Amino acid sequence: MPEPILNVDDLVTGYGRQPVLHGLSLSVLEGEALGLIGPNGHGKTTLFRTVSGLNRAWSGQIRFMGEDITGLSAAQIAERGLVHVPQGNRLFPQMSVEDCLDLGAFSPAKRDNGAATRDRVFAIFPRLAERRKQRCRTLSGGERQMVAIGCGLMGQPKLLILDEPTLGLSPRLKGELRDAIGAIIETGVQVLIVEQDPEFLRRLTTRQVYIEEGRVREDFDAGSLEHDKMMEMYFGLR
Amino acid sequence: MDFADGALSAFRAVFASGLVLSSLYVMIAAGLALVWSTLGIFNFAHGAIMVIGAYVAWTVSIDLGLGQVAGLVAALAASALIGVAVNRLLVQPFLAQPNIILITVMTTLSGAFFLENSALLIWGPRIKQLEKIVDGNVFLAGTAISGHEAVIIVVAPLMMLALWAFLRFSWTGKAIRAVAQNREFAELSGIRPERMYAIAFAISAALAGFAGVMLGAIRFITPTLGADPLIKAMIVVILGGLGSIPGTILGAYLVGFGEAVSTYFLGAYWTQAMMFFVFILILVIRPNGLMGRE
Amino acid sequence: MTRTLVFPALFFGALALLPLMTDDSYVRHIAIIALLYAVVVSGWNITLGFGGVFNFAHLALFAIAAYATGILTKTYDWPSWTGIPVGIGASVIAALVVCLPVLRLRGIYVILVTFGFGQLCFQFVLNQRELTGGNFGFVRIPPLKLFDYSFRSDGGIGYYYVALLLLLITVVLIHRFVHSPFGWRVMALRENEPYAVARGIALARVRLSTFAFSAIFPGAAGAVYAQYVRSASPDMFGFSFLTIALSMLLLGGVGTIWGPIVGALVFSVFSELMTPLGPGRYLVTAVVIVAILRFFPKGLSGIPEAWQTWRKRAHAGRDVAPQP
Amino acid sequence: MFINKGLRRSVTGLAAVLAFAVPVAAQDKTVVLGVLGAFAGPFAADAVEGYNGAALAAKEINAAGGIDGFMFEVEKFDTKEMTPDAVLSAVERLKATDNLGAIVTPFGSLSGFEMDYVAEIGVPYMVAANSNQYRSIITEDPEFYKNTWSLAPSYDAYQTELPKVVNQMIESGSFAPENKTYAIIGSDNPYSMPIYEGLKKAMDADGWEMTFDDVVPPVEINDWRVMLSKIRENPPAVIINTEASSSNAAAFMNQFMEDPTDSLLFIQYAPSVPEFVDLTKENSTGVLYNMLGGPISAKVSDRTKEIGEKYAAEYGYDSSIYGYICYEMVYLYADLLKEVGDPSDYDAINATLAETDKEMVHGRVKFDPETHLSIQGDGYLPIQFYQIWEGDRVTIYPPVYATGDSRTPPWMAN
Amino acid sequence: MSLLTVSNVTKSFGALRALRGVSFDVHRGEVLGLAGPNGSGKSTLFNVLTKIPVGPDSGRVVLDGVDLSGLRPHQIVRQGLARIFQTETDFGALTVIQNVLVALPRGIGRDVRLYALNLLEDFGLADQADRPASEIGVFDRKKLMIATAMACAPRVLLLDEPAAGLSKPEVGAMAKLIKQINRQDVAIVVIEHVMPLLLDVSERLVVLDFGEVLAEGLPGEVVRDPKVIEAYLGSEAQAHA
Repeated sequence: MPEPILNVDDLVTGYGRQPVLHGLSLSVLEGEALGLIGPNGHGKTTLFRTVSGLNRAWSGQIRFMGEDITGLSAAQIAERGLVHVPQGNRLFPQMSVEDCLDLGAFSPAKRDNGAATRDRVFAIFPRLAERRKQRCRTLSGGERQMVAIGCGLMGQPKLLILDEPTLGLSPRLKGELRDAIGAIIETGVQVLIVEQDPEFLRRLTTRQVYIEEGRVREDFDAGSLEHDKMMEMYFGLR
Repeated sequence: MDFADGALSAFRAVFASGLVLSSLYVMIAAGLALVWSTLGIFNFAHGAIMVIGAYVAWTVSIDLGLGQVAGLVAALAASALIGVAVNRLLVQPFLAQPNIILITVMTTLSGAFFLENSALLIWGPRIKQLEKIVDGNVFLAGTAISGHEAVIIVVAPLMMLALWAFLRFSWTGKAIRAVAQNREFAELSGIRPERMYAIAFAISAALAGFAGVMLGAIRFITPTLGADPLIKAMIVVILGGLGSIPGTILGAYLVGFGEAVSTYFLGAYWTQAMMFFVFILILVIRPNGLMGRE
Repeated sequence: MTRTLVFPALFFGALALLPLMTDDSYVRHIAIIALLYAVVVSGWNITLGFGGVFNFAHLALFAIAAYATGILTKTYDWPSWTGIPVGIGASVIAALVVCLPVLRLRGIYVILVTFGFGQLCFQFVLNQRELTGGNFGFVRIPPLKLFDYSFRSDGGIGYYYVALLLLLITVVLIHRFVHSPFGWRVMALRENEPYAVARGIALARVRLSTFAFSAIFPGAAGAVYAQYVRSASPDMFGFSFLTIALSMLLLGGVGTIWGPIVGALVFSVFSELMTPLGPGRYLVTAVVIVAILRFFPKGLSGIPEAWQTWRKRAHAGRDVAPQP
Repeated sequence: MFINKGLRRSVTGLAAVLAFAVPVAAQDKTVVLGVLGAFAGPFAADAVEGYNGAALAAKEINAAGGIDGFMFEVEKFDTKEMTPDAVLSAVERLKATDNLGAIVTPFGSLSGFEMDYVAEIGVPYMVAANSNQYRSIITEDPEFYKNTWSLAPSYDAYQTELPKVVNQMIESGSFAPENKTYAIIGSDNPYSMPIYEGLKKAMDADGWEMTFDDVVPPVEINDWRVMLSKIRENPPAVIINTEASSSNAAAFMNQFMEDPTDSLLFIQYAPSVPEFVDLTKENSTGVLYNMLGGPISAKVSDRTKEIGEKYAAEYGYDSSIYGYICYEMVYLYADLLKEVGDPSDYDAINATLAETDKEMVHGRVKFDPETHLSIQGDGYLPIQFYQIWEGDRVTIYPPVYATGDSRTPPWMAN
Repeated sequence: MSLLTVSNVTKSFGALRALRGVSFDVHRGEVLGLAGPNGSGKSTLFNVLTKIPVGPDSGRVVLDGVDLSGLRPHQIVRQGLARIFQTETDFGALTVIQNVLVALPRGIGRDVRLYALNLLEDFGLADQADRPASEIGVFDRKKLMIATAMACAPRVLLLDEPAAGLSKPEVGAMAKLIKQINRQDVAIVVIEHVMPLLLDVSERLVVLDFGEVLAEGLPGEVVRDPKVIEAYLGSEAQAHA
């Protein structure tokens, strides 16, 4: 069994005094693409924020590539190659696409490869190359999402965390984005994705995890996330 | 005297006066605008940092007799250091609190009192005086102004330009703006917000120190030297609007020329009250300033 | 109910007896000023603490009341007992004027506009020298007189009881406010403005009423202040006066009935004790304010709570969830 | 009346704590001289120099064995932010001070309102400024304010003497105006406004015609050019500026010199501040100013020379007017104490003080019983006119104290 | 019989067109479900209807014959349109009962406290009436938010994800609560991602997608509408259906 690249062990955290994650454990194994699914408000985003250092863990441990990263700052974690693309893609609204991408490679070690990485991002998202001088706040939702993912790639991640990348996108854009993420996975970047759309996950990820009430409820093997199962989870219909 | 000629010379004087005042305000407001427009922190200690800058320059250049350049360098270094301390002690510890706005108003006000009275304890209440950078007069549009003021007229916009370019093109400048626009996304990009705050405050304070040195040669240096300029700078940056360096420049020139024009037509007597009135009016009509954004 | 009355009764009882303990006029003077400050700061607490509005015009209201009282009772010969109503009237009207722009603004802009209002008043006082005495101040305001009793006689003891009575009324009014539907609406707006509006609370009306209510206290205190020190000065619009009052408020703790009062009394005594330090006392004050904000964000009135939390944590070990 | 013992203890405890703020006077034969003033903030320099002057005099007197065994101790009574309550707190501290002999101060407040309270204490109270305010209060009831005396004279002469000096310059040939016109700038504060209005009246009465008239607010003024351009539209023979702030006045001086008109320039009082010359350098050569209640020039007065030198030796810089006057106040008090013998007998000391007739650093001090101000005029406290020349302050009027002749300002030379 | 009529409501934020001509009716006494994927404009619709913070760019909202366009937000509430927010919202410093009391309109009668207690009783919160709202549990805070909305005496109640973050038993309790409120002649519009709840309580369902009404009808039919399944599960999903 290969060594997990990310290992979350018995994680408890929340907001104020209100716990959201009640001892969640989860691993991303070497080489796999993991999808998370589950109802709103049950801790998926909180999990990501804690893993990437935005939230503090109350207890439990997070290990990334064998190193304990619990309690490190977000910037330190990003430097280690664990890059989180948050939900909502507000980005840096007043900055140009180009600047925004450049900042994704802020740490000096990554700056040197910045130009090359940027070319790769533009290859994946040709539309961004056209809009490179445009301010982020003037972009459409799909374009912003591309910039957000692009920024994540600029950080030269080993593991890329994507939080609902298709939120509010049209089916056509969703498809485009899915292909792009597929291309990213093919370049050897591992991903951890939260998504409402099970079809999307099934196409991209090798394993899916169902999270409810701050715990992992069910673990599905690749491809076993069946339509009927989803219909049940979503609509309560069989 | 010919009326047209009189009107022309008056126009020239208003122009020269407006330009001198605006440049003065640009210089004073530059540093304040940096932390205000990027980090959204209103530093009430800005005026007091100016004072320290002026005094340090006086100690080094006049008291110790090491010359103007050494004085300026020392002033910039000392004020930058104070800027870092202000950030470390008066801003950073409170960033997580929900009513950060009120708290930083209070802590920076406290900082202002601390610095002002430290200056009083260290340098005493007697007024001090710095050498002008350039002696003699220069003619501007037919009106004479002092060489020192001419330097300010030239340097102040350059300073703003440099500040703008720094924020626009340098890695650090972009990172500072990034932290301001979306702190979490910046952190996820590997930017350390505390460091950016420290740098922004250091630069801002150094600019205040510079303004203090320039002002200290045309006004007397006293521990309360910074109070009036702070209020002017406040008006300028608010007029300019949050998130906008060009707005600050516009604000400074509007206030400066507005003051000159108002002095000509309304007289000096009502000009000050007018300024506050217009200030409040603009805030009510455009809360985010003339060029401000959400 | 009786238990809750014990502390106030002791507090006011002790203060009522203070003049019997000592006839030292210095102590009495400090006490009068401290009591008046307590009234002013308690009033500020209504907008800033309970209302959550960063109203920096509050001290300007105090100054306006002092000037209005002085001008009407001296220049226009109004009887001195009209001082308090005049002060309250002037203060309330000014508060309503300040509140109008505030209705449209948020955050730091509220601070700046309200501060700007104070500066505008300051400019006005300077410009209207004939009326206000300009930057030297307005002097020889007639002292308070009721029937034939001048409050200056008997070493000014009358002022002490007037100030104490004002504070008592302040506490009673604010206590009623905190326990009234009006008070709850004010606090609801502070807690969550959109939610409050979504529950049918009329933002503009409640804000205007809050400002008007809070203005009563600096109005009354400003009038008594003017009649006691018999002078009003433009410094009352300045930064340092504002900072002193704000320090008292933050020191005591905003949003509580007793916090501002404790803050005002403690700060007054504290700052008087530090007089021998000269300018150094500002250094100490600045450090203390920042330290209080840092370690006791709820002020002195938050210390018992902070102490309990600390003890709980010490006992419970790591059971208490950390706060982000 | 029943009073809980613990309560009483805590209250007396509070009183003791409060009393702690008041420095405890040591020996019996100490006389405390209080300096009332704001030792921080914009007026700190005045208070500190008043204190320095008084402390210097006390040190000398003590070194010489004191007065009948009484040793002087000079103490600060800080009026802090100068808000009325802070001033009153300082007055209350004075009142609670043991062995308080007198108050010697530049000024206790800008408005003089503290007099009412000081009068109730009865302690001798000597001030060195703000004559208008003190006079307006005292004249209402001179008997009530029997302890308050001003070593500064009435400022009325500021309103009247200028035309005489200008005429004297015309006679002596140092000033040859083309016409009798003048421009005047007022500063909107209660000190400057009467002077500004008085000067207008005096100039008009002397046949001068006004070409320009404006009033500036009492704030920082960084730019006078608009106003100067208006003045230049119709250049007057004399320009009068009553701006009280020396920093503002220096800016005016410099900006006037950028393009001077063929006018005599008179700036009321502000150029007397020593640093004015630092800020204006050679620009100030030729400017006229005047001063009431200031020390006679050291060139003609040994007293001024002596005090000035001692002060500079002690503190390392030149004294301003308040250092000199507060120094003299302490010596005046020493005289009174010698005569009366008992520092606690305020009435006797006040009565003796009222009779003062003494030659001091700024002239002969004798009080006007109606206003309690020092009498102004020739033979008493003179109004002195100076002309700055290459950094030197040349007294040009009155002739008795003159240290040089008036000269044509350099910008008017041709 | 339409109580609330929403006609052709639009709203844009800059370039983003969040609502593109939304029209539907809410009938007297019904529970209308409002579904749609994340970002489809459901919450925006609630914001616009209640003008918190601002009303629609265009379109009309009529409540029981009264056009709401001229009313201010707090007047709309008093007119009978109350809403809850997506996250638990309360006046934390106030006690539970004070949370209710501030929402009560004037003229309820003399004993407002009793009235409020009765209301809390309905929500099972009466025993916590005097605790600060910040100290009660998540589910209770959610119920309190609905109780305060009920205190406004609404005729139409807008519920934004009442079950978000709740456990399964709590979701069941919430469904009961919604039905119970509905029985008091209050029409309800409910946004919910927890589909079982939505299907359980709604009599009709409106599905939004990209700011437009995608489908409208009986719940059982609407969720089998291929367009709806596609919007939820992605384009490939319909092949399985």
